[in-house]
Amino acid sequence: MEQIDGKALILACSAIGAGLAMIAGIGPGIGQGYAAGKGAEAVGRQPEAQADVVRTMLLGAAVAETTGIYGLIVAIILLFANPLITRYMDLIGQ
Amino acid sequence: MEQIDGKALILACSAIGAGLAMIAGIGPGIGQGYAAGKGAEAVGRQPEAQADVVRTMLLGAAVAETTGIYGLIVAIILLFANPLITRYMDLIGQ
Amino acid sequence: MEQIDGKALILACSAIGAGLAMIAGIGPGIGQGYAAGKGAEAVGRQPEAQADVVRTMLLGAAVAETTGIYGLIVAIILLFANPLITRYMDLIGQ
Amino acid sequence: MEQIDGKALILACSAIGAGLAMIAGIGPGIGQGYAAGKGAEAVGRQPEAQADVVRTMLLGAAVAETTGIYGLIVAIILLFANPLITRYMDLIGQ
Amino acid sequence: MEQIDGKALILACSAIGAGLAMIAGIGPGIGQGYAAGKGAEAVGRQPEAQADVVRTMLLGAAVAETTGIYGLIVAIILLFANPLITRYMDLIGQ
Amino acid sequence: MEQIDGKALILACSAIGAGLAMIAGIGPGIGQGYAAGKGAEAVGRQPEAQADVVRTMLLGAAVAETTGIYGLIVAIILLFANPLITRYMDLIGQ
Amino acid sequence: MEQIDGKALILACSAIGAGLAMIAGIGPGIGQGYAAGKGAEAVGRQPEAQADVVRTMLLGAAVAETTGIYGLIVAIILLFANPLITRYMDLIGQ
Amino acid sequence: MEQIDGKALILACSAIGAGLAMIAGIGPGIGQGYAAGKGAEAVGRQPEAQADVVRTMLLGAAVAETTGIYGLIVAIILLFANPLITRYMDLIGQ
Amino acid sequence: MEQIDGKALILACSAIGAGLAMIAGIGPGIGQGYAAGKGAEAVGRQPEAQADVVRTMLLGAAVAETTGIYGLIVAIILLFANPLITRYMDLIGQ
Amino acid sequence: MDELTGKALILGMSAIGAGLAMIAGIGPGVGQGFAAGKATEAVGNNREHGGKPATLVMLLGAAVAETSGIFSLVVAIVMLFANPLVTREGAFIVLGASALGAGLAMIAGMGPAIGQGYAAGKAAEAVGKRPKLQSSVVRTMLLGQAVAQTTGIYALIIALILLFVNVWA
Ligand code: NA
Ligand code: NA
Ligand code: NA
Ligand code: NA
Ligand code: NA
Ligand code: NA
Ligand code: NA
Ligand code: NA
Ligand code: NA
Ligand code: NA
Repeated sequence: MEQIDGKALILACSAIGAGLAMIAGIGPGIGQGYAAGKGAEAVGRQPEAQADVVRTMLLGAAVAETTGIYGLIVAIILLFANPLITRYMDLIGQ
Repeated sequence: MEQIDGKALILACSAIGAGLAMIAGIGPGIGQGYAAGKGAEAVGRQPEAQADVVRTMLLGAAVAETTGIYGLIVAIILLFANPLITRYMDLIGQ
Repeated sequence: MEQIDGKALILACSAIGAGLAMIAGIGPGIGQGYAAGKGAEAVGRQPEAQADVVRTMLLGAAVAETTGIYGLIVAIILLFANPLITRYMDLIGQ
Repeated sequence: MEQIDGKALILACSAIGAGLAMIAGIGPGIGQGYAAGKGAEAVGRQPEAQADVVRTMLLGAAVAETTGIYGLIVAIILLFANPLITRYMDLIGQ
Repeated sequence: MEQIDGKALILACSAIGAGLAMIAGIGPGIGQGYAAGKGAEAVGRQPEAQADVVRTMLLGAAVAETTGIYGLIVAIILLFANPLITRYMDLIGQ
Repeated sequence: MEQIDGKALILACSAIGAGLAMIAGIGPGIGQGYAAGKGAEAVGRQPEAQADVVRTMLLGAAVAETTGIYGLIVAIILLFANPLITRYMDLIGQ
Repeated sequence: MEQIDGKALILACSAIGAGLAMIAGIGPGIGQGYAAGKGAEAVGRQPEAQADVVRTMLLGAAVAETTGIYGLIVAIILLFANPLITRYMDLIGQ
Repeated sequence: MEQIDGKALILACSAIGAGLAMIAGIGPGIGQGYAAGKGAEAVGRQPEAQADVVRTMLLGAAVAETTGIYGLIVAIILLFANPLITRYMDLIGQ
Repeated sequence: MEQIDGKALILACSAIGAGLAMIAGIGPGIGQGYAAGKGAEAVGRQPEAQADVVRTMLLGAAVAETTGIYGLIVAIILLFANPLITRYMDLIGQ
Repeated sequence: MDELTGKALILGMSAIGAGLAMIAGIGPGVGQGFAAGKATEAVGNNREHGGKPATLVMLLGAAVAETSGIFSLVVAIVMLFANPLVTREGAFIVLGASALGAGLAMIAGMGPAIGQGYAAGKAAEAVGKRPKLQSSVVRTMLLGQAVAQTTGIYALIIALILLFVNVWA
């Protein structure tokens, strides 16, 4: 008879943690979309300033991306380099 | 008598993790819709700038899509290339 | 006596994962509704630009739909082509 | 003594999954309400454009409805044509 | 000694699923309230267009109600015509 | 020794379902508050249109109340006329 | 040895249900605050209409309060007049 | 060996319920902050109306506070005057 | 037979906690995106003020980033320097 | 479950509670971002006279909006590094649930932070337009922000009670 062990519990909860971390992506999606809308509006009004508008929009959007990237990084750590299971294996001496 | 084992728990929680990761899609949906609305407004006001407006809108929307794609990628990894179950099989020596 | 087994747990959690994935649909609903409102406003102001306004609105809304579709695809994969249960059957050698 | 079995767990979690999928309906509700408000405003300002405004509002609202429909479809699949329990019955050979 | 059985689990989770489905009602509440505010504003500005404004507001609000109704229908199905428990009784041959 | 039975589980989850259903009330609260704000603004601008503005605001707010009422009805059904426990008592023949 | 019984489970989940029901209070808080802001703005612009503005603001805010009250009532019912535990005591014949 | 007993379960879920009830505080925080912003804006536009503006802002903010107070009251009841545990002690005759 | 032990429980919950902490990233994503949009708009209107506009946008965005960083720090502490498991090892004298 | 496993449950729930508390960070992010956008707009519109005052008001208002994020970070750090629940007498399930409840309560801080950030942005806008009215605008902003803070304070109090006070002794 094989039962659930500690290793499985940690890895299973890591799957949930990775999914939760991705929810951060809601923010950049909303914010960058707002920037896209304002950028389109500004380009419509001042087409001659298009290069400046788009550059500012992209710079601001890059800044807004960071927390989405943080979430992705934490998810990737949980999925591929899980330090929690490594710690557990150390602790139980395997 | 067959019971729940560690493999099943990891795969089951991966299904939940995949579902959670998709929630990130709320963000791009709102943001790109905002951009669509502002783009439609700008095109109505300056039809002569339509090409510039639409290009800026689509560029900004592409930037806003990324975190939704991140969520999709994490879900696909959990569903099809689950590294957590691979790690578990290694750890239990199967 | 019949008990819960690993297969049932994976399939049960897939039902929850499918439901969670659909929550992404909040985003396109809000965003496209915003675009609809801005489109209606623009058509009221510049009825002569109606074709351009509606085309831009629909183009932008199509872009905003994608993450809702991603959620639907993940839900359909979990419901109909569940790769997690396939993986499990492989792992337990059935 | 009768206990919880795998079939019951899958069907129970399908009830929760169906409820979760309906949450997508938040989006179209907000978005279409926004369109309704903008449509009412536009009709008040340009009553002569009422037909065009209302047509654009309804077209945009129809687009915004889709992800709510997706959620409803997933819920109905879980409630009435549950493919997960069918898969389970196949797997356990009943 | 009486224990929890599969029937109870399905019906218990149906209560939670019904509650979750009602959360969809957030959307129409926000959206229709927005329409109400815009309608009141428009009536204040163009009292002579009151009939048109209110008709458009109510038409748009009716469209925005649908996903709230979907949630209510799913909850009522879970509470009163629960097809999941019917399926379960068929499967266990009772 | 007395244990948890199916009846208790259904009634316990009904309490949670009732609480979840009330969350729908977020929507009307936000929406009607928006209408209140727009109504106050419109009355300040056109005091002579006060009657029309307030009537439209209240009509729209009544429409926005419905999904909050749906949530309340589902909660009351779960608390006072619980059809799930009735179904269970029928099924177990008590 | 004392274990968890059905009565405790129902009362415990009633505490969670009561807490969930209060979350509805997010809505009136946001909505009434919006009304407060618009009221302050309108009073600043038309101090002579202050009485009308404040009356409309408070009327609208009263309407927006209802779903928060519904949540409070459901919580109070769960805490003080719990009909679920009464039903349970009837069902188990105590 | 310490086991979970009925009292502990009720108190544990009361702690969670108290935490959930506080989440209502999101609403007044957002709403009153909106009012603060509109108040600051109005004072900047019509400094001579400052007293009226601030009074209206504070009146509206007081109204917006109520549902946050409701949440606090429910949490305090759960923590300090828990009627659920009283009911339980009555029911088990202690 | 190896069962779940306390160490595994703590590390598993740490994975979920890390995922939850990342959700904070929604906020900076929305806020910084708003700033990006306003920056693009301002640059379009006053291209001569571009340097000042961008500097203010970046300064404000830096302020808005902090809570996303806090969430990341808590997640990293949970993943890599988990003080909870250290405390537990102290408590159990290992 | 033995006592040590009970302590593990408390520490595990503390990990989740710490994560929940951090969710409040959504608020400052949204609010301060709004303030940043409004200050950016003000700098563009009135660079000569309004830009600097608007930026200063934005920073002041954003500092107020940061408090909820700081409160949550402190509560999370207490749970992670100086956990008072794990050494307390009592049923472990109640103590574990108290960690969860404390984390949930802190989420309320999101609201005040969003609202205060909005106020900061509107005040920055107003000061950018009419720098001479800075003192009355800022005073109104701070008054409104103080009112908006209350539910965040309520939540902090409930969280601290759950963490430090043995109400069910
Ligand atoms: Na960022
Ligand atoms: Na992005
Ligand atoms: Na998209
Ligand atoms: Na759609
Ligand atoms: Na609809
Ligand atoms: Na409605
Ligand atoms: Na109401
Ligand atoms: Na209130
Ligand atoms: Na910050
Ligand atoms: Na307050």
